[in-house]
Amino acid sequence: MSAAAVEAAPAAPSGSLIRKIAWHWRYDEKRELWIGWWTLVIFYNLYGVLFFVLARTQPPPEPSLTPAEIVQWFADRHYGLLYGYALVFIVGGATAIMNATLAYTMRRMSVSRAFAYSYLVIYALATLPGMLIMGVVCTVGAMRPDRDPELMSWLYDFAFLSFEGTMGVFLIGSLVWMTAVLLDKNRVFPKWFGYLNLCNALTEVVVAPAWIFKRGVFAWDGAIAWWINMAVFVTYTAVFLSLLRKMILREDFGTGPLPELESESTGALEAAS
Amino acid sequence: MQSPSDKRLLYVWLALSAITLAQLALGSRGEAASLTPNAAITSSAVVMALIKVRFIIREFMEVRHAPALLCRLTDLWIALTGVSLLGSYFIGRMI
Amino acid sequence: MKTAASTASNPRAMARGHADDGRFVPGQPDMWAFVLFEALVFTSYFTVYVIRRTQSSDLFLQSQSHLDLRVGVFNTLVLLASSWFVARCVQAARERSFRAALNNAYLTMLFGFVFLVSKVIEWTTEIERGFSFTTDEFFSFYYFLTGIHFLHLLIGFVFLGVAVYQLQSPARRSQEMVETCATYWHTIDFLWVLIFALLYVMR
Amino acid sequence: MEPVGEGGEELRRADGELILLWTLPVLGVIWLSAFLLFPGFVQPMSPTMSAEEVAAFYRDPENLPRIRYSMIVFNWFAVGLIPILALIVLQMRRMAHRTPIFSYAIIACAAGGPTTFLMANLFWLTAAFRPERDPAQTMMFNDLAWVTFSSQVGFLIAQSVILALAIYLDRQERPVFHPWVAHFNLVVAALLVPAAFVGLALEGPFAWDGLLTFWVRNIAIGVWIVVMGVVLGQAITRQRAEDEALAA
Repeated sequence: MSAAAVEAAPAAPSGSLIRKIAWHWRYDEKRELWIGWWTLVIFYNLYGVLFFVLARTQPPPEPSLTPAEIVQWFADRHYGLLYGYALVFIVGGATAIMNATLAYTMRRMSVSRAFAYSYLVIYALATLPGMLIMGVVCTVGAMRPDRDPELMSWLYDFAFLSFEGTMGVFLIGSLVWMTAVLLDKNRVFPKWFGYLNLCNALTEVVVAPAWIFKRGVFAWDGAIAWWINMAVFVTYTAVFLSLLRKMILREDFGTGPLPELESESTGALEAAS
Repeated sequence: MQSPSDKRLLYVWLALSAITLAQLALGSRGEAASLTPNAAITSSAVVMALIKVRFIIREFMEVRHAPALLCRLTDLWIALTGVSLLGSYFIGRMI
Repeated sequence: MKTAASTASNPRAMARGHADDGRFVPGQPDMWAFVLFEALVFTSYFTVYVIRRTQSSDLFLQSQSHLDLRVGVFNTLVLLASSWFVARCVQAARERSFRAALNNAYLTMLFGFVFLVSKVIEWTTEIERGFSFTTDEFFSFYYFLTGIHFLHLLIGFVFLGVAVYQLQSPARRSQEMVETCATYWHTIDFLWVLIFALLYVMR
Repeated sequence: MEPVGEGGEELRRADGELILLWTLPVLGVIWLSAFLLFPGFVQPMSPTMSAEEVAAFYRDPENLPRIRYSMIVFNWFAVGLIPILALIVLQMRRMAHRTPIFSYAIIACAAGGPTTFLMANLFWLTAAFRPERDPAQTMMFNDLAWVTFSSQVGFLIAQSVILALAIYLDRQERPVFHPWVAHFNLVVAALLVPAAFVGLALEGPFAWDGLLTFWVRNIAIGVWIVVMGVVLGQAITRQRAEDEALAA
């Protein structure tokens, strides 16, 4: 941490969590960044809980259900869907601060502002088809269990296809981030993270068959279109969260290269070379 | 005009192509029996492919001059791929 | 041209200023992280393919017999050749014969392009014969694996473009960048070697 | 000619911002008229209506043109709020922050609110396009419209909370907005929360025609727009005065 951050501020208290937070709120120069980082960590976990545990729409059900089974599917998780997505709607806007924080990393790079702005707008757009439409459609499906099964089937398809099948925003978004990281001379992120963005972008290509297949590994619940992609996405997310934390620790609010941390433990491959 | 390293690369490429042609021979064996599963052909094909992969990584990608860690990681991946491919083939056939 | 090679026991390490024991990571270590990660993703695709295949081996074998093994062999030979040329390109650049390096890079592109064209021809032939992405599970995998590989190859041309750009001007010529791009290209090559064995040869 | 001076340019810029701000009352009148014109808002449609009743609502020759024209007007002017949000972003840029994260976040929110409203708007217009459709289908579009309209408070909540945070952290002698604006934004955010639970009940305060989901939510949004318009006007005027003083 830069010396300026601690200047003229009393030492950080070691006491209770609330006192620590109060200290950071008052004196920590990096509080905006930390607000962003904690929002990312808390809300990614919260979304996980809401989608996987409460609404139980992830891992996704089979696309090949019959209309009668779909009605049953909605009935089985009636309150889960309604409460789960209500909470998603309330906290859904948190994505704005998350994406703003990630866009800031690009602004801190030695690249054009265009990268930060395009990332910000692309991911702001992504929230809608990537999350909210599914919530609305599942809510509509769950709120009237006696609806015509054919219409329920349409709602079911639309919910999952909009959620799984929204690809371009994440594809282009990852590529924007990748290009920024690879061009950057301020060492905001290591180059391998740039390449990891490419891996993530490629998984968005692999999702495409979900629009075509109703069963098998390429369907929206399939081993390739869902499970492997999810594994890549979770890795990617975990990686950028920890890299972002490191970046905030290194941040000096300058315009040049970010300083390395004192106790920087270099990557395994680099250490070996 | 050939430097020693160029010659070495040429031999590697010749070896890789030779294995590929061996795979061609392997794959065209028993036209009539091509519709029955054949564990011997499958195992040979996979093993030959993995040998080629290791050749490419070691020679073309110059991992033989790389630190031990990279050598081990790439070998680990090759082993992992071999085990999962052959393992899922043989276990899958039993199920 | 060869004098550089004979001046030290390991000229590459000297040129790159690497560790004392002469060992070095070719290209950016970062690219190796990508290679290993992407290779793991492909291993998982392959494993899913093999498992699915064992579950309906008759269908897979039946459909596989509609592929032309010789086309696959041709593809493989072409891609192996392109890999060979890019390896020669790295070698030449290291020995500072940039003219030769550029020529080898162009040959790599040429063979890569031949691969792309032959793949497109193979696809159109199969589609004309009535085998499309949705025909059956084997062909879904066939188009998926060859398609995602094709995409990687297209991205590979971007990397080759970077390598050529690096080699063209004396002001740039970063050996590390050339090696990084070559590493990516070899990765597509060895992934194809596996795809070839799994789609065309195995039974 | 060259040295027009910073002040001169700033002056012109603030004028343009004031013009954008003055579109707000005009938009307000348009929105209010469209709101009153839509027959489903004045006496909000009940979620307990049967499919036949919903279909009859759209088939009613009294209602149909009013549904269509009001929603067409909304379609035209819903995004009119975005320039106002852009003005808020510009004021946030003047705050004593170390990073542009908060203003970026408002940009990310800016399109969200109007877009979710536009989706609801499309569902209403689609329902009205072929009122002779099977009543079950009309009802589904009607449900989609109302649930989208009512439940999509996420961006509005985020907007208010982020703005409040930004104001609290704007530590300078004369902060851009008074701290009460931050408190006010937090209150508005809290009032919007119940609307997200619209799917849970067909009757009562949480239903889409209920006290919390319809009246509290929409009045909170209306008051937010008015209050933010006023404080924004004050901030821009003050900025212009400061710039003039600087230029002089």
